[in-house]
Amino acid sequence: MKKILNKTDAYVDEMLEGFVAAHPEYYRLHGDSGKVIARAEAGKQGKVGIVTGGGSGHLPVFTGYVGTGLLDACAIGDVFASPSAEQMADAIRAADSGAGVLRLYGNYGGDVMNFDMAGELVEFEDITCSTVLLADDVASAPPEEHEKRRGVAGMVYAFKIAGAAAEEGRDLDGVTAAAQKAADACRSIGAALSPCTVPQAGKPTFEIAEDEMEMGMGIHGEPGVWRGKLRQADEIAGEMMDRLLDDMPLTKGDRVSVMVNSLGATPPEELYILYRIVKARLEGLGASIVMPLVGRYATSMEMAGVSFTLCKLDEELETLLQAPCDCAFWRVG
Amino acid sequence: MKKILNKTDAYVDEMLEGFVAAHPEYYRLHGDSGKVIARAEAGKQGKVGIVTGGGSGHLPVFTGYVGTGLLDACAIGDVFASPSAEQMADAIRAADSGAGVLRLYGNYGGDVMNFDMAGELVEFEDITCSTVLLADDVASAPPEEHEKRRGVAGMVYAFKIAGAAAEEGRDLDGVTAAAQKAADACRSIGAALSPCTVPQAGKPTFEIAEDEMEMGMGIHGEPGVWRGKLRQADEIAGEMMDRLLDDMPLTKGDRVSVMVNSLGATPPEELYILYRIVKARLEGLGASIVMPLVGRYATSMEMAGVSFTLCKLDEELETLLQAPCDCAFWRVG
Amino acid sequence: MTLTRDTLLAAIDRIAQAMERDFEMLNAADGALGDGDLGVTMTRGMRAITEMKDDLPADIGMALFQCAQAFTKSSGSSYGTLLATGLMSAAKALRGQENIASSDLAGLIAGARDKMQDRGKAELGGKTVLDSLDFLAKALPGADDKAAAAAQAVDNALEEFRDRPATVGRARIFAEKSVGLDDPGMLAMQSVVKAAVQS
Amino acid sequence: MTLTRDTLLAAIDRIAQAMERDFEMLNAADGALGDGDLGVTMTRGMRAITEMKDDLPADIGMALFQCAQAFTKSSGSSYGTLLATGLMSAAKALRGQENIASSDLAGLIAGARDKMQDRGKAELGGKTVLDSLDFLAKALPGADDKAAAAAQAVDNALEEFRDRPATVGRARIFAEKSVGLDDPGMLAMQSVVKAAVQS
Ligand SMILES: Nc1ncnc2c1ncn2[C@@H]1O[C@H](COP(=O)(O)OP(=O)(O)O)[C@@H](O)[C@H]1O
Ligand SMILES: Nc1ncnc2c1ncn2[C@@H]1O[C@H](COP(=O)(O)OP(=O)(O)O)[C@@H](O)[C@H]1O
Ligand SMILES: [Mg+2]
Ligand SMILES: [Mg+2]
Ligand SMILES: [Mg+2]
Ligand SMILES: [Mg+2]
Repeated sequence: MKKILNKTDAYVDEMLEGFVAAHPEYYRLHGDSGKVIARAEAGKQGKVGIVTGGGSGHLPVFTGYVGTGLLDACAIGDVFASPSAEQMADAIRAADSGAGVLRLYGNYGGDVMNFDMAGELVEFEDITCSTVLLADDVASAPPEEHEKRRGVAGMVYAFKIAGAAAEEGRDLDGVTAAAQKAADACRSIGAALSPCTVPQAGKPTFEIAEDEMEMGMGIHGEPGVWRGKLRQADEIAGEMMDRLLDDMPLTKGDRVSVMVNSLGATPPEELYILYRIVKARLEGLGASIVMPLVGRYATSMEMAGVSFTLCKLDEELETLLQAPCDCAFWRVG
Repeated sequence: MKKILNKTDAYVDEMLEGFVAAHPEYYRLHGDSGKVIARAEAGKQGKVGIVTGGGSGHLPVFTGYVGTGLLDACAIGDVFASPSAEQMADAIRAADSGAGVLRLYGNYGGDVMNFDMAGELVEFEDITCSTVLLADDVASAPPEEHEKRRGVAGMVYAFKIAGAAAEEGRDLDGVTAAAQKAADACRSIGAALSPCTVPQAGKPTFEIAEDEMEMGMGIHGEPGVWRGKLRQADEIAGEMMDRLLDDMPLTKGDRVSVMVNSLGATPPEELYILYRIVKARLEGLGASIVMPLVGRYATSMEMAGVSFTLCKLDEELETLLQAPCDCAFWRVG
Repeated sequence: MTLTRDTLLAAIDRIAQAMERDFEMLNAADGALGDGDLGVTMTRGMRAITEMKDDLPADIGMALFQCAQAFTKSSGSSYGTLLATGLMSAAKALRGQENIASSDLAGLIAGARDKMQDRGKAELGGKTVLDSLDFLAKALPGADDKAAAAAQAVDNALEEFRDRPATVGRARIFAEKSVGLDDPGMLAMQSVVKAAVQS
Repeated sequence: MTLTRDTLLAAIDRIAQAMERDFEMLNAADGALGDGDLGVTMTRGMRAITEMKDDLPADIGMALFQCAQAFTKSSGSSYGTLLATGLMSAAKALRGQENIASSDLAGLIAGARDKMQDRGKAELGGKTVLDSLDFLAKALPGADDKAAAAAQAVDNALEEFRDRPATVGRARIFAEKSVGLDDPGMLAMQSVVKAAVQS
């Protein structure tokens, strides 16, 4: 897959330059690392701050979700690489308005170590931090070891729900609890058809034959649970739903939001074909679908493939999910 | 490029089934061809209707832009193929609430013939129609023959502006005039890096080497103005701006909206890299950028590439562009 | 020789087969300067006609009318719409008849050509399917062996226009590049006519 | 033998070269079960150090501190963060000194290993870079030829763990598949150590 870029080393800086230039009403660069994005207008004083961070190449994840009712700031790494602890500390500073800051991010080694270090740095500045890790990818560890799972598209639900809780004026414990509840309520699985190319590596993250797909693949090309012949849409959707529902059974009367997400190149047309099956499966169980999200919410640049995320809702989560939010990529209410 | 689908013949029907299932608050199927989409809630009685139509595979174009402040109905063809005259007539019927209907669509032979036939059909039902053709692709004919040009992403501006004029309560002549003014104010150019595959054809629309790009290529893979080595982002953006500005010079004090659009697979990261140059060029001329649109507004499934559209604004167009609109893919205000 | 519902049914089969055979060729010819879908259009259209052909009435006008309807519903491409327009024109002229005299063929084709010209707003001589029809309409009246004359006419049309620039449709954007290339619509008409007259 | 700023500068050059050479190998090793970026991490880190190396002070603690800073700023990958954590640990111990006695090396490496273990919360014996450091720390004290012993230690660590399952990082998700595969972080440490001790 070909890319439009200048020097590979400048990819992220130039991307962010264009990003804030295109959406000045939503985003601004904070600090001088050039890699921390904060809301154009800071959240209310005394509001709990929410930060995230992670590698570039997943837009709208991570930094796209900085916005009202969502995140306050984001530290941005190179493509698929964790930002540094110093950048994360800067993001925490940008998000803080005295009520503490929730670190809400995906469970990846580099991010965990660096957010831990960042927390140690800002402790000296009397900023209290809490942590919620997203670990929603069912393909990445069995249920007994669910805390080892990778974080993928489920983070969008966690951003939304935690963001609404913070906007509502809850304290750090309250926002953290809501975020943890959202994180616990999400299950995701992905299927990849083609790789993407990290600009600096210059070649695809993996190789896969023209007639093959991989089930359960990670958003950085981490291996999945099987690789085999490309199947028909209905079969793919069926297996993905099986794997999610095995992990988190749903039954009559349950309320659930579902995301059918393109990993990048896969067009919305194909997502709609898949959504037919997702909807039929959930309704077949007697569950009600709340606010289905079909589109590009968490990507890997030009990777072809999809992910499904289920977010099982109770009344609190449903209210928070449907509360207003606004960023350049997503608006509710 | 691999696709997720079932039977190729069912691609469009299944896509539309999922489309209305995912967004019932915005869209509904109208009539029994299964290929006409109308607003979930019809526009105000006595409002001028706006219909469009064209091939599938361009989401959000065409049918995604059915919504408040935008279109009333859309006839949907097979992938990259014009819908039939009968479907267009159905769309016109869905859009009519007594004040006449504007047919607003891209300048392609099949669409023109079929919309003409559709107009003849509904004439018997006393529905008055007007027509505005989008012909914004500067690569497809020289300025002297601009009326022969293909319609591409500029149609998004025309939908928005005409939609706002209709929502405001203008009559058919007024809406048609606003749409024509918008169509005349738009210039677009595209550059493709990779083809896409029409499901029924089963192979890519064209072939292009791993290190090549094509400037001026059409959204169905129609040839462009040159094919050569893939260049750096800044050079590509520079040439695209040159070609647009040659065709429609801008000068100090001009107000212009600009769209930096992905043809599908190209991720937003790359669009932001390009937008730096677009912005610098326009501001360098002393023009002011109004509501830049950076994202996926008009695509060709999984084609990699970008298009730029300039829409030069006067006071009327600017007001209409910034009026509220709402559909599943775009919201203003 | 007169043409009846049976002749029509047999011709439909042959044309449908020819379109399957020429699928890639027509897509490729159209793809050179256009969007590469002509093979798709023709196979879809002929499949749609094949599906309903057993229900075609003996009234040859009605039968052609129903063929035109089936073809247009299957796609709205330029070529499909033009073909259907041409069929409709013949259908109107033949309404109520159960057969077509071979001496009427030239007039029916000329009529189709004219209606298609109205619909597509293109000139004759523009290197399109219209020119193939024009050659057909002019070659048939004087010919004894109508089948051979028709096959010759579609070949001649291609020959005559190959080195002229396209002036219509997507290809006219690349008028210079089109010199030396056959017009895809004329190629499709060559296949259709040769399949139709073969027996 | 003692190590000074000059020894450090020369080692930096050799390590930087080795990382450029091993770029694809490390990406591939990491890509087998992880995200395939270890070569990117190492070349970026060493380029960042190379760029500022002329400004390194004679104080070897400060010099290592600045190297660690440069490396972390260049990326936040697991490996980069762990390496920088290890360098910081050594930097703290060496602050104010202008050279390192070769007899202190084992202790510095053991200290780095422990701090890296705190940071990454992984066990020793888990088939990670920690085990390479552990082998180094244990091999050096008794050895006369420290360079040869170090090179041997990183080889031995790889040998010892190759057929065990990964328990840490991205690769532990595929513990069974990892049996027989070298841990990419241990491979990187092998390259680093061999380049460092070469002369
Ligand atoms: N306006 C027109 N008048 C006559 N023939 C036309 C016209 N437009 C297209 N054609 C014929 O149709 C052929 C292309 O058909 P098709 O592939 O269906 O077009 P498109 O894909 O652009 O809708 C051309 O080769 C030409 O023979
Ligand atoms: N928590 C940890 N503790 C010790 N070593 C680790 C840890 N996590 C990763 N490693 C080491 O780092 C290597 C992977 O580094 P890297 O590619 O930077 O990881 P990632 O890309 O997942 O951030 C592993 O092979 C292992 O040796
Ligand atoms: Mg990594
Ligand atoms: Mg076409
Ligand atoms: Mg065509
Ligand atoms: Mg890695």
